[in-house]
Amino acid sequence: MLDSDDRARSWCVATRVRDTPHGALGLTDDDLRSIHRTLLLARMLDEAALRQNRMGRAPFVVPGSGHEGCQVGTAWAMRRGTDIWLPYYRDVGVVLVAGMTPYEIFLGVFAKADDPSSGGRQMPSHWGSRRLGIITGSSPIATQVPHAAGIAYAARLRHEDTVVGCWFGDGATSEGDWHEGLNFAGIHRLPVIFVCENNHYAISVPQSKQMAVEDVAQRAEGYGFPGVVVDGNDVIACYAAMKRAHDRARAGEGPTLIECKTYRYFPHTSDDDDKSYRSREEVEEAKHHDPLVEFGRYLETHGIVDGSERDAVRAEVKAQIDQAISAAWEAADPEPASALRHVFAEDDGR
Amino acid sequence: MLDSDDRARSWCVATRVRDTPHGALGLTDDDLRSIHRTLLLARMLDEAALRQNRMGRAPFVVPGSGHEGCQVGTAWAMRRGTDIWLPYYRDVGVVLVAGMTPYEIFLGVFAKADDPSSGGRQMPSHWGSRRLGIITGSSPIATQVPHAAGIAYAARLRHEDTVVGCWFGDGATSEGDWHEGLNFAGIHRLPVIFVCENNHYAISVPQSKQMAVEDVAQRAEGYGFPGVVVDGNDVIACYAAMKRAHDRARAGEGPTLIECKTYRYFPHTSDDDDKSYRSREEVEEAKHHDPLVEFGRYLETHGIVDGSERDAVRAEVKAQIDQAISAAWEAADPEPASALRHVFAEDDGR
Amino acid sequence: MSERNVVTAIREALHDEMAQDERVVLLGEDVGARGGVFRISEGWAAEFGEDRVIDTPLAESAIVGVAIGMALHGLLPVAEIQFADFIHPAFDQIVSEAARIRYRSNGDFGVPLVIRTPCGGGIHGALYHSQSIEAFYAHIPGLKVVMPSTPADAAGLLRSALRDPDPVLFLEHKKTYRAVKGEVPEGAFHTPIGRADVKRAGEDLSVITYGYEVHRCLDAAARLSEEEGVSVEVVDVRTLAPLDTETILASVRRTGKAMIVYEDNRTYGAGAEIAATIAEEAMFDLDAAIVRVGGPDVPAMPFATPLEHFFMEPEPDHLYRRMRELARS
Amino acid sequence: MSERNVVTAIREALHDEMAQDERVVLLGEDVGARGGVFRISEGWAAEFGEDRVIDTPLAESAIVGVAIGMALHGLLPVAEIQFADFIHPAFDQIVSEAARIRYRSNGDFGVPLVIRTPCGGGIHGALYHSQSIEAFYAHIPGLKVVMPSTPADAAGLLRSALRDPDPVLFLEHKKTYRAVKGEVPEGAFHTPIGRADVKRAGEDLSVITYGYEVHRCLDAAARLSEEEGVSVEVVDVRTLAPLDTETILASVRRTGKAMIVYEDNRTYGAGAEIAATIAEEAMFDLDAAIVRVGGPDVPAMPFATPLEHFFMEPEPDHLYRRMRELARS
Ligand SMILES: Cc1ncc(C[n+]2csc(CCOP(=O)(O)OP(=O)(O)O)c2C)c(N)n1
Ligand SMILES: Cc1ncc(C[n+]2csc(CCOP(=O)(O)OP(=O)(O)O)c2C)c(N)n1
Ligand SMILES: [Mg+2]
Ligand SMILES: [Mg+2]
Repeated sequence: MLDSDDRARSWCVATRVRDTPHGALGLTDDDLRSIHRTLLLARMLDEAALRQNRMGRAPFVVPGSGHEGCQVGTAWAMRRGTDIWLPYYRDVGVVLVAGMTPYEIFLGVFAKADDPSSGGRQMPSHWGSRRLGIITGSSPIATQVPHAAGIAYAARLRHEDTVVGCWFGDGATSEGDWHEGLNFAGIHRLPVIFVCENNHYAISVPQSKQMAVEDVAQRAEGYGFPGVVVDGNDVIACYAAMKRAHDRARAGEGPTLIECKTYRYFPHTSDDDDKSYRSREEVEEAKHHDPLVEFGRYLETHGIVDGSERDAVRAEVKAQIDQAISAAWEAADPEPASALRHVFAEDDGR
Repeated sequence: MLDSDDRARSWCVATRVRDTPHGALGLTDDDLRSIHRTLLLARMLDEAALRQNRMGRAPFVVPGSGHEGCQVGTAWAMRRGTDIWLPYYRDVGVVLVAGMTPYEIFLGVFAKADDPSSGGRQMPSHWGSRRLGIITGSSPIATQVPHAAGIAYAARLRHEDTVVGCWFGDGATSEGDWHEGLNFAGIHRLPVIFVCENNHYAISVPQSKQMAVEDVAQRAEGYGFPGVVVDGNDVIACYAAMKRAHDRARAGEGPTLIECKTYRYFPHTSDDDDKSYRSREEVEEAKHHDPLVEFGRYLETHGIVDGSERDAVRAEVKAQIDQAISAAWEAADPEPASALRHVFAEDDGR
Repeated sequence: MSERNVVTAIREALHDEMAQDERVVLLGEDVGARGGVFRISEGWAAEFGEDRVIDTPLAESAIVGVAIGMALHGLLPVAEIQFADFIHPAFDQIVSEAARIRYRSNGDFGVPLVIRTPCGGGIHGALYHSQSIEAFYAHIPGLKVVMPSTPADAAGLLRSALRDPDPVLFLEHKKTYRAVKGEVPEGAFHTPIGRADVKRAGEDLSVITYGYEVHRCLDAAARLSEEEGVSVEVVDVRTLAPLDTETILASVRRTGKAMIVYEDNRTYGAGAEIAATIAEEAMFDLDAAIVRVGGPDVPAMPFATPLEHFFMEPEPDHLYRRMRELARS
Repeated sequence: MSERNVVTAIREALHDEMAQDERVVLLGEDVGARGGVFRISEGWAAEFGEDRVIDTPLAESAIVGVAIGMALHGLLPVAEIQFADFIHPAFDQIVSEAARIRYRSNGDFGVPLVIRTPCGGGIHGALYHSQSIEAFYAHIPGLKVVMPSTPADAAGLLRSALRDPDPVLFLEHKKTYRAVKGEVPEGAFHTPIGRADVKRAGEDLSVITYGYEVHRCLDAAARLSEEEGVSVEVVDVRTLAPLDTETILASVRRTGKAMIVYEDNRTYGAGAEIAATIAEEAMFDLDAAIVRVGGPDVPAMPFATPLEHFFMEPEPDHLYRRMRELARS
C-alpha cells in the first residue's frame, strides 16, 4: 500500500513529465522518426476510413483523430511480443504500434472474412489478435478493465515479465467495472497500466456531467497507486509517463493510472453529429493543439525531420493506405453459413 | 466541484471531530441520556436475539454489537419524519433511532405477519418501513447506494428539506454500485450522507484484501466531496461528523462520506463461525474500546449518568425487551397462500 | 388519426406525459443536449429543464438504481438505456431491486419505473447493437415487459406504462423506428398492458409473434393469401409479461395450427413459453405439431452483411416457406 | 466406490484438480481463510497458496471479469459466486464477455472458465439466498449450464467442466449439499456435459426434471409404484445447455406422457424450453397434454416457514398428486 508521501509524489509526476527531451528517455532519433510515421499513418488512416464511409463503402467507422498523440505515445513504451494490449475502439494508434497493419485494419472496416479482429463479425475498431497479444474487445464500455487485471494476475502467477496496457475513455471511468477492476489491480499491485484518454465527452455528455472532479487520475489514490495527468497532445510526455509506469509495473511496484487530456476532432462515430453538443469554436480551438503539429515542431526544432522529409513520409504513407484499401476491398466476404461457427470450440484445445 | 483546498480542509475534519464536548454540538444532557438508553437497547436487543437463536426460536440473526456507537451516533443527527434512512442489515442501532420498536424488530426476528419490514418475507434485519421513511433493504450488498442518490435527487427536485442517510459496510465499497452511486451524488451535489461502518472485514475477507488503502474515506475526493474518518467507538465524534455532513447537505453543499472505524464483536451472522479468520486476541482487544463503555465513561465524567442510574436504565430496557419478545412470539404467522400477494400493486395507486 | 412512424409516436407520447405531469423525468446517456441517439428527446433539456431531462454518466446500473430511488420518492422516472445490449450491467438493479421491492416489503413500497430501450437487429448493429433481451426479463415476476410493433401501440402502451404502479420494461425494436408507419389516434389514448392484438385475422394457421417480426409475418401472410390462398392469422403478443394466453389460445384453437416467430436466438427464448402454454392448454385442438421459428443459437447478430442476413433469413423467404409448409401439413 | 454427500464430492473433485494442474485457481468471496461459506475450500489457502485460492473483494462483476482475464492468459479459473442470488452484478461479464469472446473473435480467443455457485431454496434462505437462475443463463449461446443432483454427477460434471474449453456455469443446489448422499466411483472419472440421465426407469409417465427436484420426484415416483402401481420414469436433465433432447424425447415417446418439474418460478422458466421441444418433436406420440409443474410466479422464495413451505409445496404431496393425475389421464 502506498503511504501518503508516495501519493503526494505521484502527483508531481503529472507536471514533471511535460516537455522531457527524448534523449533522456532513451528514445533515439530513429525512434522519433518511426513515431512520427505512425502518427501520420493513424491520422491518414482515419481520414481515409471516413472517406470510405462517405463513399458508402464502409457503413460504420470510428474516428481517432486528435487522440493519436496519447495513443502512439503511451503504446510506444510497451513491448511487442511480451506485453498484452487491451485497447478500446478509438485506439487505431495503439493497435498500429502493437503491429496491426493498415491492410488488416481495412479488412475490418470492410467486414471481410480475413479481418483479424473478428472476421467481420464485429463493428470495425473492435480490435483483437491473439498473435499480436491484442485482447478481443467488445462494445460494452469498461468490461476490459477487470480482464486487464486478471491477465496481469495470471502473468505474474506464471512468473512472466509481462506488462498489461489497458486503454479507455473518460466515459468508462463511470462504470462499476472500472472501479472494480482498478481496485482489484491495486490490492494485488499488479503489472498493469490504465490509460484514460480523456477527451472530455462521453459521446455528448460533458465531463462535468460524468464526474465532479477535474482529474480522474486522482481516483488512483483511492486504489492505492499513483495517478498521473499528462498533456495528451505531447507525445513525448505521454511516452515518458507510460515508460515510468511500465518500469514500475516490471519492478513489482504495481499499477499506474495515466490520464491523457486529449480531444476528439470528428464526431463520436460516422453515425454521430456533434453539432448539437460541441460548438465549432471549441472544436477549432482544440485543433490548435494538434499532437501531430506539436510533434512535428519538436522534430524540426531538434532537426530530426524537416519539411521535405515530412512530405516524403506523407506520400509513402498515402501510397501504403491506398494500396491497403484496394487490397482489402478485393478480399473475400465471410461465408453466410459461417455465422454458425465458433459458438463453442471446434476442437477441445484450451 | 470542490477545489483542492476544500478537500484538504475536509480531511482535517477527521481529526478535529474527536472528543468534541457535546454542549458545543447542541446536545443537551437529556439527549445524551436518550442516546445512552438507545445504545443499551441496541446492545441488549442483540444479545437477546442471539439467545433466541440459540434457543432455536430464531433461525437466523445478524448481530450488531460493536457497531452501536457509530450507528446511534450518526443516526442521531438525522430528523425523524423529514429525513430518509437507508440502513443495511447490521444497523439495528440506526433503525431504533429512526423509530422502529423492539416489538417490531422481534416481529421480524420471528418472521411474523406484522413484521413492518416484510411481513416475514425477508430475513430478519432487512429493514423497511414507509411510515418511518426507512427504505426497504435487500441482501445484495451496495444496491441501496444508487437508490439513496435517486431519493436525494427527487427530494431536491421537489424542493424538500430532506437529507438522505445511507449506511453500509467496508465490503460494500468494492461493488460497482457503490462507485456509481457516489459518483452520481457528487456530480449533482445531492443532499445525501454516505456512512461506512468499517469493521475491517467483509465476512472473513480482511480490509487488506478488499482495498489497498487505509481509509476508504479518501475515495470521496475522487467524487468531488469530502471524506471524513471518525472513531466509531466515539459516539459524540460520530454525531459531530454526521451533524456537519447534515448541515452541508441542507445548505446545498452536497454529499459527505463518513468512515467510522468500528469492529464487530460477534460472528458475521448466527450462521457464521469467525474463529477461522479472526484471532480471539484481536476480538478481545477490540472489546477494550467498547463504544458503550467509552460513552458511559463520558457520561460519568460529565456527571450526566452515574452507575446506579445506568443499572436502572438497564433494568428498564431488559423489561422492555422481554416484553417485546413474548408479545412478538405470540403474534400471528403469515398465511401460507399470502405468499402469492404483492407481486404487483393490488390497487393502481402510485 | 394521423400517420406517424414509431419513433415519432414514442417521442410525442412521452413529450405529452412530461408536459402534463412534472413528476415524469427522463434520465439516460445522451438524452440531454443530443436528445438521445435516436433524437427522441431532442430539445427537451431546454423545454423541460436539465433537472428533468438528465444526462447521466456512463453507468447503467446507476441509471436504473437512481431511477428506482426517484420512483420511491414521488417521481415517475423514465430510464433510457441507450441500447438494450447495454442493459446487462443493470440486471441486478432490475431483478433484485425494481422487481422485488413491492414483494419484499409486503406491499409497503412500489416502484413506478419505466425502462425504455431500443432492441433488436437487422440494422447492421453487429453483436452489441442488435440484441433481443425480452427472454431474460419476461421471466422476472414483479416486472412487466412490453414490446410494441406499431406507432399506435407504441404510444398507447407507453402511456399505460407511465401510469403503471409497477416497473415496466418498454422494448422498442430499432428497425420499427423509422421503417414502420401507421395511423395514430389523436389524444391521450391508452393501450392496456397484458393484451395481445390480432393484427391480421385468418383461418388456416395462427402465427404468434411480436416486435419487428410482426411485420415480416404480415408480409409473408399477405403473399400467402394472394399466391396460395392460405389464410394466416397473425397475433401480436405486444406484452410478453404478463402474457395474454387467452387471445393466443383462442386463435390457436380456432385455426388448429400454431407457429411462433421470434428474432431472438431460439433455445430458451420467449417463444418457448408461448409454445409450452399452447402445448399444455390446447394440444388436442391442434392438427399439426407446434412450430417455433427463432433466430440461430449464436451469441448475437454479426456485422458483415452476408452474416447478418443469414441470421435474419437463413434461407430465402423462410417465414413464407415455413408458414406454407405448416398450413399444408 | 464410497459414499459421499454432494458438498464432499465437489470438494474432493475440485481439490484433485487443483492438486494435479497448477493452472487451476479458485477465486471468490471468503474462499480463503474461511474456506467458503460452505467450507468447500477449507484449508486450501494454506495448501495451494493464497495466490491460487484468492479471497476477492465483494465485487461479483470483477470476480467473473478478472477470471475471464485469467482464462485468456493461460489459467483455468474457477470463480465462486457465494450465492447464485448474487451473480446478477456479473450478468454483463457473463453474457457480453465470457459467452461471446470466442464468437466475436471468430475463434481466435477462448475462455475456459468455470463459474460455480450454490442456488435453489427450501433451506430457509429467504428472497436472496434461494433463487434459481438457470433460465437466464441457459438462453445464452456460448455458455454451458450444468446442474448435478447427485454426488457422482457433481464430481464427474465438475471435472468435465474444468476440462471444457468454453465457459461453464456450474449450479450446485444448496439443498443437495448435505441432504443428498450417494456412491461416488473412485478416481478421476468424467461425466459428459450435455447428457441427461434416466435416474429411474418407468413405463407410464416421463418426468423431466433437474436439481433437487430430481429427489422429490424420485420419492413421489417410488410411492406411486408402491401405492398405486404406477411406473414413472425420472429423467435428470443434468445439463440445461446444451440440452440433451434425444434422451428426453426417447423417454417421452416411450411413455407417451410428459411432466416437467422445476423449482424456479414457472413462467418463462427452463421447463418451457423442454415442454416446447417435446411439443414440436413428439406431440403425436403423446396421449396426454404436457404438464409443467414449476414454482409460483413470485419474485423469490419467502423466509417465514409457512410461506417458504407454500412455495415448495402449494398443496400437500403436490408432485405425487400431479403425477398420479397425469398417469391416470
Ligand atoms: C455499457 C455501455 N453503455 C453505453 C454504450 C454506448 N456508448 C458507446 S461509446 C459511448 C461513450 C464513451 O465515451 P468515452 O469512454 O469517453 O470514450 P470516447 O468515445 O469519448 O473516446 C457510449 C455511451 C456502450 N458502448 N456501452
Ligand atoms: C452482492 C452480494 N455479494 C455477496 C453477498 C454475501 N455477503 C453478505 S454480507 C457480506 C459481507 C459484507 O461485508 P461489509 O459490507 O463489510 O459489512 P459487514 O457485514 O462487515 O457489516 C457478504 C460477502 C451479498 N449479500 N451480496
Ligand atoms: Mg470521452
Ligand atoms: Mg465489514
